[in-house]
Amino acid sequence: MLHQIGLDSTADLFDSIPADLKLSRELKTPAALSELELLAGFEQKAARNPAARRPSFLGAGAYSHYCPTVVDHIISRSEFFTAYTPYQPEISQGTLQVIFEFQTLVCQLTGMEVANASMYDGSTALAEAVLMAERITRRSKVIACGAVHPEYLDVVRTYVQHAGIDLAVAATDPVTGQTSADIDRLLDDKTAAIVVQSPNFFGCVEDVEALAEKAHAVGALLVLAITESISLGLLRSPASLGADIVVAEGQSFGVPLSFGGPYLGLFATREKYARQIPGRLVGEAYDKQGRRGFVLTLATREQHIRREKATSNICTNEGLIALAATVYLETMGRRGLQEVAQQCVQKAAYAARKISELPGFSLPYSAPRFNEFVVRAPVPAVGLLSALASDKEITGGLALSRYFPNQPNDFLVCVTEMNSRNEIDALVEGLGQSSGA
Amino acid sequence: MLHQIGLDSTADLFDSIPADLKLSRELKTPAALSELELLAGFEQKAARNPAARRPSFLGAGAYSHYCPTVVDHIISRSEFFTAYTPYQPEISQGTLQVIFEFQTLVCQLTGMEVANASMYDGSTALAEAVLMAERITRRSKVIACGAVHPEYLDVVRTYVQHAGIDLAVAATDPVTGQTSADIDRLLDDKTAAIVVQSPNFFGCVEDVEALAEKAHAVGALLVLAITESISLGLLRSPASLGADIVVAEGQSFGVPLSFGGPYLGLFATREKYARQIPGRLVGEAYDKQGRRGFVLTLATREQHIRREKATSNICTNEGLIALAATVYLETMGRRGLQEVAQQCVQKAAYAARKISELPGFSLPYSAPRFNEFVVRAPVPAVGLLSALASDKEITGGLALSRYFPNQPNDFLVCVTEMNSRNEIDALVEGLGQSSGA
Amino acid sequence: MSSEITKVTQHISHNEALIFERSQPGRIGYRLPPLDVEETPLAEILPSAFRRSDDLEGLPEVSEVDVIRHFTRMSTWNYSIDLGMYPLGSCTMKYNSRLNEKVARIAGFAGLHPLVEEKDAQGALEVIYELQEHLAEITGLPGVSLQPAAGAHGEMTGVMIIRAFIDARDGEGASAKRRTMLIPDSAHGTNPASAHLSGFSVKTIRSTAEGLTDLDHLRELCAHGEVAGLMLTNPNTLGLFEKNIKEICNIVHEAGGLVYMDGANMNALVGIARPGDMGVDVIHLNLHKTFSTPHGGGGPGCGPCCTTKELEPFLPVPRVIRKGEVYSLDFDQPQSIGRVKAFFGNYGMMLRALSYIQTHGFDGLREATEAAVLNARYIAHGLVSDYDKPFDAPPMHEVVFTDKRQSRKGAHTLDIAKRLIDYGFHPMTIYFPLIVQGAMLIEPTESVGHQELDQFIAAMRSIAREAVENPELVLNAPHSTRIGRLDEAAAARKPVLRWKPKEAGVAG
Amino acid sequence: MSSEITKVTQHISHNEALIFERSQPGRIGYRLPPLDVEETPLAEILPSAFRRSDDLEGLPEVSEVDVIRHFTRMSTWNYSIDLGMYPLGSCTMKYNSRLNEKVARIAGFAGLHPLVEEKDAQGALEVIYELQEHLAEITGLPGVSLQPAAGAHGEMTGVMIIRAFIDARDGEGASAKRRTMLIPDSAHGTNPASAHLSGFSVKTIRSTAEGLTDLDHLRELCAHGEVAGLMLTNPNTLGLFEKNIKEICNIVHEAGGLVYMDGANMNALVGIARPGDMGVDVIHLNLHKTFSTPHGGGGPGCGPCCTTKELEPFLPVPRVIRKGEVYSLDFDQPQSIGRVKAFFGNYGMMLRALSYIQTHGFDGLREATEAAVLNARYIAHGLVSDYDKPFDAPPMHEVVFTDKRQSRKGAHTLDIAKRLIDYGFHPMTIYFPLIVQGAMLIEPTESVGHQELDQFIAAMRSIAREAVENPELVLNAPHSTRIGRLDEAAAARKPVLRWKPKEAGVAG
Ligand SMILES: Cc1ncc(COP(=O)(O)O)c(C=O)c1O
Ligand SMILES: Cc1ncc(COP(=O)(O)O)c(C=O)c1O
Repeated sequence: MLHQIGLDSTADLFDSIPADLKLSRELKTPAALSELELLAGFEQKAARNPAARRPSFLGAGAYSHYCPTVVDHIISRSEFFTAYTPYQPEISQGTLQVIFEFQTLVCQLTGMEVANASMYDGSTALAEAVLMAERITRRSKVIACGAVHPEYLDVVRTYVQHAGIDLAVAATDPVTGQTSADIDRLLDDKTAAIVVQSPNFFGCVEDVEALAEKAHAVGALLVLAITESISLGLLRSPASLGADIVVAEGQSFGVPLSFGGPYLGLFATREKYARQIPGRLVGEAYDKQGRRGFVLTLATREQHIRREKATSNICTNEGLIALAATVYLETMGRRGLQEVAQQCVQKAAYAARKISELPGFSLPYSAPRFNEFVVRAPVPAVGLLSALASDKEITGGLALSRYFPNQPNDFLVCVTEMNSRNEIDALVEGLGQSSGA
Repeated sequence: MLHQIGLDSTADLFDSIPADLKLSRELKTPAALSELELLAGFEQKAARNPAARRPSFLGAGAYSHYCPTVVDHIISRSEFFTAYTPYQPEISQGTLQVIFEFQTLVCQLTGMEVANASMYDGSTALAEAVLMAERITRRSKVIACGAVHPEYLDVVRTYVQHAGIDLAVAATDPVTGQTSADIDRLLDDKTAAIVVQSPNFFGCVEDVEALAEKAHAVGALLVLAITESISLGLLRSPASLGADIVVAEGQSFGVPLSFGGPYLGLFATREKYARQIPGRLVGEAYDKQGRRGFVLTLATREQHIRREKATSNICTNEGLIALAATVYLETMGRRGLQEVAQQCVQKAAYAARKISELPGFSLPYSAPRFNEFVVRAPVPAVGLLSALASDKEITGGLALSRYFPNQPNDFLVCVTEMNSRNEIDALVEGLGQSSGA
Repeated sequence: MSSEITKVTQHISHNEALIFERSQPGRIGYRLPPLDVEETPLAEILPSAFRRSDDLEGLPEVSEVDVIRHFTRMSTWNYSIDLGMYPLGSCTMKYNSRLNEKVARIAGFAGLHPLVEEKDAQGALEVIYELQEHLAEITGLPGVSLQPAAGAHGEMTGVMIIRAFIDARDGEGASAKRRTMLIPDSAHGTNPASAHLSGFSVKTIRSTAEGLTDLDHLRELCAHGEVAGLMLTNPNTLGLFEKNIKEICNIVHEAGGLVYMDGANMNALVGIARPGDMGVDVIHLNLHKTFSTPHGGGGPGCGPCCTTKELEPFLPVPRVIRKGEVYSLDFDQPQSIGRVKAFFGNYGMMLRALSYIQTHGFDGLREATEAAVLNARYIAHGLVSDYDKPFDAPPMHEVVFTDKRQSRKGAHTLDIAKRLIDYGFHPMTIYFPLIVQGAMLIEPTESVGHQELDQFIAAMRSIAREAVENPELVLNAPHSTRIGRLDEAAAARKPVLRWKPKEAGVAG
Repeated sequence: MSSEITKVTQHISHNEALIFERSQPGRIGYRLPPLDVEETPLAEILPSAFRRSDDLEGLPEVSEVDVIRHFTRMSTWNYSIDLGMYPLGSCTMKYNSRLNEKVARIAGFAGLHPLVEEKDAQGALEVIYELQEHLAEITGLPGVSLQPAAGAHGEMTGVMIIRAFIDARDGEGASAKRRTMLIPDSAHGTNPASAHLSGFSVKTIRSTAEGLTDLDHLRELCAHGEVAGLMLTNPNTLGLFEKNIKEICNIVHEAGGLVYMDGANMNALVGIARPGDMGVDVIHLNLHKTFSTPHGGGGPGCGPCCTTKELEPFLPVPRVIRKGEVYSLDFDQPQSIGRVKAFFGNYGMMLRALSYIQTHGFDGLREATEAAVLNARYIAHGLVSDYDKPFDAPPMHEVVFTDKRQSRKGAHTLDIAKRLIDYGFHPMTIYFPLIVQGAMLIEPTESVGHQELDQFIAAMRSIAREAVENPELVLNAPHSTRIGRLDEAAAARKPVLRWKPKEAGVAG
């Protein structure tokens, strides 16, 4: 081929690169491995992640749920995973119809009117929601409830730092675990939005409706974030609570933990804000013969056309993960999602009760909860959980001191349908023993 | 639906079954399990197969080889694995073209002119080859070399027991490990075929050419069986050795060990015997517009049409496994197959040398070998291998006493490209230690 | 195509040459680790006379992405269960659960060598044992071997068991006179072929006008003391339950024969009725039909053989048995017919079938049967106005129609089948059973919903109309596929069974 | 279609309704284990005011086989890399190795929670660390963060780093005057959008007639001390190497700005030249382009950001670092721009990219680049006789053509693209970059063989002929797909963005 195009050597291909800019040696990356060697190497590394093999009560934004076997089969069809963004609808209807169904499912779950084709994850979706609230209200102050996931708040801070947005954080009530009256002090008519997570980082279900009313009373929006989307199977729908923008982490819908990603940002809002939504949208369309199909639509919001005036810079999103969530939601369906949510809530209640009966242990927060709750131990949580891991081979939860150094004895426990009663009982027993109680 | 067809209850569906023949209770099979429970149950059972996790030097008709990742991806495409036998060519060209390629590959490897779409496995393919030899020659005596895989010989015995075929077994030379001159005594003009395996059960490459000449000299056929098909990458092609019917176990071509099945029978012969071949054949065909396609052909040999006069009773064969082998052979290709064969032969030579250097150990057979060889230990092999398994977590080979009680100290070692030098060295060391040598 | 039926349309479809036509010298699609032992000169190990000299010429040389595209493209030319209903009568094309595929790939099974010591494979043996127990319960026949690799292999095994039993019972001499196997004219072709393999000569029993075994003919054939047994499919291949099965078994038994049941149609009976309770002595099952292991484009299958207690000693060796908590292989069965396959059978299929049984549970197994029969009845009901239904009795899990009405205008079963392709369905089984002229044997299975059944019925009715109004449309079908009907006669006349390079042949 | 080009034909294609149109009350496709703890009355846990009252109405109710058929059918409507060449310029649609998919599914990674203790995830952290090291070597920029989830996210991260660096260097006051980001008119839309997100105002740099950055214009724009930086794609989106890159960097640096490189086109450079050696300060990579992680129909991606040593302190937290043999998370980076994503980024993509790097080896990486460039050059050579090639310089890994010649007869870029579909190819990127009227940006990548390149060239030439001889054929294309061109304008006017039941809406 080289000769066919009139070149002598491979080096000629790179004539347009000045010689002094060329690498005059090979890269110092490793030599090629065969499949066997490569797999053995990764298996060895994987073996050095013992936590992946233990019963676990970790949640805090990433959840272990049952995933029907069909999900991985479908996302492994190369028609889906080796396709690009569906720019050519005539040969991309598979992807497009899936996204249309995904958008519909997100609307159904949240009760909202419009949903997009996905965001990177829950945290960036939240940051984009804050920017969108600012665009809609043209106000620059945003109040976040203190029990929003700390990493989400960090991401919001990064995103808003150059957007002229002032981010205030309302304190959490130490008794209920919900947003405290502190928020009333912060709220005013410069407020673009209240940002609340529910169930919040401590597992407490917030009184979102009341917060929405407060926000709306001053002309602000209510931005609701959800990290545990399974809760949508049981808790009141965001729309019915008065949310204006809803973002969620969709990882619970059939997506592996995978050390934190790829996950799935869900983003939904009211119809009237549709043209302010970041990211891609798929809509129904028809061809000349009247056949229904789907296309990427409202692209004028996007950076391809609007460039710096776009609603967001997002381009590649989480297509395949949205597919996984779509397969998950359609397989579990109306009944399955409710059953998972019920099992979570029941098992968490059981675990909470058993732990609270341990001498020296208490549950500091009184608000209703879904599948996560904070435990206050009689000893520092970090040591307690470490001991539990080494003695009992159980990951007992998340020591809150990672984010809240002033809560050294507290840890967050998450219980899902994946935790058998035996595991829960072992956890309770282990906590009792490791705390010396 | 029941009512639409005029029935009242599900029970009505079974009115044509006399009441006294109906089961008046539920089956005593287990209650339904969820995916999670079911998988956990199978994982527990799998954990009780510790041999699957150990380095292994077992061969003897089932081989551990590298399988490129693409193989499982392709055979997991539901277009292939959920299709039936390609009875409707217009919507089965995928399966049909694959089989045509498979037949071609088998011809190329064996050098033969015709190959079928597969048999159940090597052992049944051999039995069918014997029956075919009888049909072709109309002679009823068959001579099998003593070093044919004992389980293959068992299967042949079962198949021929009612076919009026007289099966004689020729002794193996205790020095070379090849078929002995004994065969000359058995051979006569009533002989339909000589059946030889090469490399034989003891890993020795037979002098097939000489045997073929002997067979042909008396008007008999030479039936060649191969259990380790990787040997075709290096050894002389069966056709060039004079074989008339070649059968092989194709498991080495990308098929998991899977506790003995499903495997893959390869079956090839000369063009002149094509209409005597058992099983399905795919051939080229054209439609009215001259487009090339493939169809099941020469069906008049088969039981659908010929019923008891068919060349065989085989109907369902090993379609998906033939696909796996086709993907394997096309991925490895001309060079890969040679490289695998070379690695096998080299590693086996290394292992054989090292083991033979151990005090008290010897290699009783002098014939050239491919990747298997017999070791004669200073102590009984069963105990030796047991000790090796428990002390070193290595499966060291197959104690020949399983099939040859008079060879208590002998065991068969197989070395493939999957056995690293470390494993081989550990085997050698372990043998030395466990034998007390 | 009538406009309401829009199960399918046409779309772009990729062509793909034979891999040999795509091969390019020097391309490679694999990578192995380097050889990590000292290399011995090859001639020292294997003299060149033993080595091949053709450098494997002709074998393909392609890259990994070539391989992926090659097979992906070809795959799109196939119809499959995952694309829709696959109503091949007698084939029980039901959904193949992805869970079962996952189970079969668990490393502790997939990586297990068949010749490991028993104590190192207790879990694997337990799977076999459990499945045996379940199949015994489902069939009512307690002796089970999972060794046969497919239905026909199970038939051969079962028939050999009958022969071995009679040999043992009557002694060689007397037994030698019992060399007749009775087989109904409606039976699957594998039945006579298997009987023949076991050294029997076949006598054919007529079916009655109702589509059942002709008892008088059976009695007549049994009269001469030659009969070793009867091979009966139940429900038979017309989809009808042999309601006289008990009497049939009696007649055969009284004549000194045994009854073999072809269990290919067990999807009509699981959880509802058991062959063992009907007088059957030995049966084979098709795990790749009733128990949902995938057909794989023609296998692998698994054809377990289940027998009465009396026949159990004749089953193939080794048997998998349990003593206390320990599973083991029992080779010590002096009356056994021997081995029918190396190792233990198509083990991967056993895993899938056990997973199927566990997923469904006892009630789910029964419900699947009920749904399978209901669906067939629904089709029978939906098509009877447009197609000739040769037998009045209500069908079980499959129903046979004929082309009698359509063929008057020239459209035959083959044409109707091909036209069905244009409507997006895989055709039914055609021209089987042989005794029904122009047979169309339709088996929907339980894996199809109401909507698709209605679409199927609508499509068939539409074809019936077309056969009258526009027969050419039917005669030249299919119109929507990448190739049209292939000239099978020409293909058989001058068979081309392998690719060859343009010029020379390939040397060995 | 001209008869020699037979990459495709037409075949039957299954229709499939929206799942909501298929749903049937009471159907179920899942099964969970029974609840194994004592049930607490729900009202005690969650008062009913907190619970939803709509019983999730509207969510689908379907069986498992319904789900499988639903998605399998839809999947067949997609073009994909596995079906053939996918020459979308700027997108680097290369083969996605199956091995990488397997690696990402290893239980010890896929099942690992991101908040486990560091000592329990050493293997996972090592993967991140190793990949960081490799990317540093490949780019010549030693500070690496894998946190960004895609290219645009990496851009935002990089631009924020520039801002944070200048803030730190110049102090808040002085820095506040430097709020201009220079971006060439050929840049991808995400560049200005990302700059905007970071609070910069964008000034556009002209390209020269040769398709390169206009140095004079650049100097002019840099003259006023407002410039924080330049965002440059190299090779640029015209497929041309910015041969003045060193000088460009000098100009920007001397003006007190930093140079951001959009690394979307690194597939032209890996193993050949390193941005760090050219004067670039910060770059993002698209693992989902250059490093072959699958596009998944639009993500997930992974957009690592690589910087000079100087900028390293500004990278997002946490950093993954190594001390001796121990890997850990370092949150203690006071100058960091902060977090850009929860946890550590799209980890699954990192596994795949590392697997890609290991599979190829240093030589394989370079060879892939060489093949990618050779293929683009081959296409450039093959099409130049029939299509307008607006820039003379030889392209790197992608080449831009225009519809100038064809549009005279009415066939525009869109039409040519749609017609290409009929020939069995996914179209190239069209109307990008914006500065080229009727642009067709073609990137074959290394994952395509000689044969298919020739087919592509032949198809494009054939279309060029058709555009003259039979323009209608081109204007109404595609003709071979299950649907024709959709009315996108109408869709945007009255957007229907979700399914709704026929009558009422769905309550919350
Ligand atoms: C009634 C009947 N008997 C026997 C068989 C043979 O089964 P197999 O194809 O598994 O050998 C079949 C299936 O083809 C059948 O339908
Ligand atoms: C030149 C260029 N820059 C940036 C991007 C944005 O990357 P991503 O889609 O991963 O956000 C793309 C890809 O779409 C691109 O082609």
